[in-house]
Amino acid sequence: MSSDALALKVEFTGGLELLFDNKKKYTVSLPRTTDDAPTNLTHLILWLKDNLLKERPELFVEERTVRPGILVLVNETDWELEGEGDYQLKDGDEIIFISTLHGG
Amino acid sequence: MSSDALALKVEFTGGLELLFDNKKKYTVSLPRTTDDAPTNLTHLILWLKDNLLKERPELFVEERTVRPGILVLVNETDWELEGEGDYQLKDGDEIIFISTLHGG
Amino acid sequence: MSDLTLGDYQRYGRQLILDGFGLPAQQKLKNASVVVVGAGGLGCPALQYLAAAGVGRLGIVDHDVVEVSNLQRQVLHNENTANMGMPKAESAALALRKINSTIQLDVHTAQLEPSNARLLLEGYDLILDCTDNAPTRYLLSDVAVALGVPLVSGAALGFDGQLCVYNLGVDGPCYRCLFPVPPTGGAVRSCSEAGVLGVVTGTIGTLQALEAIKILAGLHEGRPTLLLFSALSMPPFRSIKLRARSKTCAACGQDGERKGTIEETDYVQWCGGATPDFEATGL
Amino acid sequence: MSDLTLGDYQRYGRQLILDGFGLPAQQKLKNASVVVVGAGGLGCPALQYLAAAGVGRLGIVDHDVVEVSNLQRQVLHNENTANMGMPKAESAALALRKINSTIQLDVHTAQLEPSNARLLLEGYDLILDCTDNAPTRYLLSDVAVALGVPLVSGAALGFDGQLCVYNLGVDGPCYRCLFPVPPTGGAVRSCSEAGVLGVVTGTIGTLQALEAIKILAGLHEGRPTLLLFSALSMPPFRSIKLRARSKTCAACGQDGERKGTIEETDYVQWCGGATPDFEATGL
Ligand SMILES: [Zn+2]
Ligand SMILES: [Zn+2]
Repeated sequence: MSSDALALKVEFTGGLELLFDNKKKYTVSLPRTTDDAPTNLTHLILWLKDNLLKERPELFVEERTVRPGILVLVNETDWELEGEGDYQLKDGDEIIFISTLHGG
Repeated sequence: MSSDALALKVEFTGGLELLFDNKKKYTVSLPRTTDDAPTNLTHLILWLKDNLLKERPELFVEERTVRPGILVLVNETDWELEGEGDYQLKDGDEIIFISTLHGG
Repeated sequence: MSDLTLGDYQRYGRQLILDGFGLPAQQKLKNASVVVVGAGGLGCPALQYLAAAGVGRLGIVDHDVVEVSNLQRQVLHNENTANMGMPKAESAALALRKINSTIQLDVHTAQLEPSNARLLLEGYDLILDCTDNAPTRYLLSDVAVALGVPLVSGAALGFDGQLCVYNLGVDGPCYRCLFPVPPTGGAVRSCSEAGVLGVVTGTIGTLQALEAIKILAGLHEGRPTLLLFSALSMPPFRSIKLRARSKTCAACGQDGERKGTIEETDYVQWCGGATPDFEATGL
Repeated sequence: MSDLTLGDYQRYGRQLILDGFGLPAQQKLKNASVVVVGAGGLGCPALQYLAAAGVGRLGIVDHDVVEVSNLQRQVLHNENTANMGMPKAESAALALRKINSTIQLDVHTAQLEPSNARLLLEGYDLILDCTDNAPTRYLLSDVAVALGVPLVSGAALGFDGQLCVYNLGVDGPCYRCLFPVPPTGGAVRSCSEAGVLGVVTGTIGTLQALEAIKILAGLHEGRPTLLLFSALSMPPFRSIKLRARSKTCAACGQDGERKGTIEETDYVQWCGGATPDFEATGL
C-alpha cells in the first residue's frame, strides 16, 4: 500500500451490511486527497456508494451524506463530536456505519 | 514524568479493588529497569504489593506472583500469551488484575 | 417516602448488603416509579428485573394480545395466556404479581398515541422504550422531553441490539438530537419481518432494567453513550460516546434556537407511513 | 432426528425467518440437550431463554429450596414456591412448562458431588455452570473434560459478572488450564455474603443461554474468550483473548505431559474447605 494512501477500517451494522454484500467489515484504501482537498468523511461516504454498495443506494446515501437513521462513528465516537462529514480521515481510522434498530 | 519512566494503567476488578483502597483504576510510574533488568510484570506485581496494596497481601501475592484465582491481562490479552511474569512492560501498557468470581 | 418493611429486608437482603447499594438505594427504588412501554421481547425481561429488584410502582403499556409466536422471547407470557389471547399488559402483570406482590402495578391495555401519551406516561420517574417501531420511538422521546424524565431506550433485530439513555440530566441528548429526521418506511425492518433471536431481546431488556436501576438509585454516571450488541461478533459489545443535547433540537433545544417544532408531527406519516411490507420492498 | 411440527413453526417463527439461523439451526436446537447446574440467579434466566428458544431437552440440577431472598434475582421462582419451600429444580421446571410444554425437562433435586456428577451430567450435549462456589466449578470442569462436552460458565458477584466457555472444540482451555491451583477459602466470596444485583446475574445468565445456543446451532466462532461485565464501569463489557488448552493441564492435557492428576481431588478441601464466613475473614 502506497504511503500516499489512507488505510481505513469500515464496518456496517444494524442491517446496513445487507447493502454491502452481507459483509460487515471492510478494509479500504483511499487517496489522502480528494478533489484537491484532504479526504474527509463525505468523500468516504460517496466512495463507498460508488465502489462497495451493492444495491439500493437510497438506503445508504441521501444527497451527500448518509440517509436519516444512520449514525456514523469515528473511532468509536459519534461523528457529530468530530465534525461530521468534514472530519479529515487519518490513516488507520475505524469508521462504523450503524443503522438504528426499531424492533423489540 | 521523566522519559526514563514507564507510565502504566493498572486496574483491579472482581473484588480485588477492595484490597487497593476500593479504587479500581490507577496510573503508576515505574523505572524502565528494575534490579538491572528491564522492568517486567513480576516487578510490577511486587511494586504494587509494596506501594499500593492496603491490606491482606496474601489475597494478592503468593511468593513472587499473584495468588491462585487471579488472572492477569496485558492490554486485554491473557498474560499467559505474553510470557506471564517475564513480560517486559512497555510505556502505556494497560494491566488488569481480575479475581475470578464464583457467585451466581 | 415509605420505609422498608420487615418483608423487604428479607426479600432484598442481597441488595441491602451490597457495598455501594444498600439501604439508601433500596429505599429510592421502593419510592420510584417506572413506566414500561411495550411488554414484548424487551419489556418482559425489563419488567421482570425491575419488579424483582423492588421498584415501587411499575406501569405497563401495551395494546397487543399474547400469541404463541411471542413465547420464543417474551418470557413473562405463557401458553395459557397465549391460548386465551390475553392482552400482553395483563399477562405480564399476572406473572409479575407472582414474583413480587408488594409492588404496585398499573396495567394499561392501550396503544400509545399522541392523544393519550401524556396521560399514560405522566407521574412516572422514568420511561422505558421497549417498543418495536419508529413512530412510537419519536413520540416517546418527545413526551419524555416534555415531562422532563429520562428515557431508557432499547432495540433489537436479528442478532443485533442497541441501548441508549435519552434526555438524561441537564445535557443528555434526546432521540431527535441524534436523529432529527426519521428514516423512510422502506429503511425500517421489524422483528416480525426480519426475525430476532430471543436472547438478544433478553440481553437488551435486562440491560434496560439495569440502566433504570442505576438512574433511580443515583449510580448512573450520566454520560451519554450508546451500547451496541452484536451476538455473533467479537467483541459482542461496544460502547460509543455520544453527542450532548443539541441547542437546535426541535424537541429539547433552547428557546429561540430550535429548528422546527414537534407540535404538528404526524408520527406515523412522518416516519414513512405504516410499517412496510418488508418482503415487498426487497431488503 | 425429529423434524419440526406445525406448532414449532408457529412458535419459533421469528427464529425460522432469521437470516443465518432458520430451519437448520432450529432443528439442531430441537435435537439438542443441555444440563443447567444451579437454578439460581444465573440458572433462571439461562433456563428461561433456552426453553423459550426450543432446546429439546433441558436438565435442571439444584439441591436447594426456594426462599424469599432468592426472588430479587431468581426470576423463575415465585412467592408461592418460596412459601412452600419447594426445591428450586421443581420450581424452575414448573415455570418452564408454562412457557414451553413441548420440550423435555429432567428435574434433579440433588447436590452435584464427585460421586454423582457423571451420572447426572452424562448424555447432554452441553453443560451450563450456574453454580455459586469454587469446588463445584472445578468439579464441573473436570466432568466436562471427561465427557468431552463444552462448559458454558457464568459467575456474578456484586456489580460484576464473568462469562467463559471452557473445553470448546479441539483446543479450548478448561477451567484448570486457566486456574490450575484453586483459590484459598478466604479469597472467595459468595452472593449471600457480599450481595449481588439481580440484573447482573440476569445479564450473565442470559448471555450463557446465548453462548449455548450459538454452540448448539453451529454459530460459535470457537475462540476462547472471557467476557467481563461491570455494571457501573464504562465501558461495562470487555472481551479478553484467552490462552489455548494447556498440554500440561492435569485435567485436559496430553498423555505423558500432564502435571498432577485430578483423580484424588477432594474438591471441597482442595478449595480451602467450606465456604468461609466472609465477615469473619475481614474482606
Ligand atoms: Zn433533542
Ligand atoms: Zn485444562
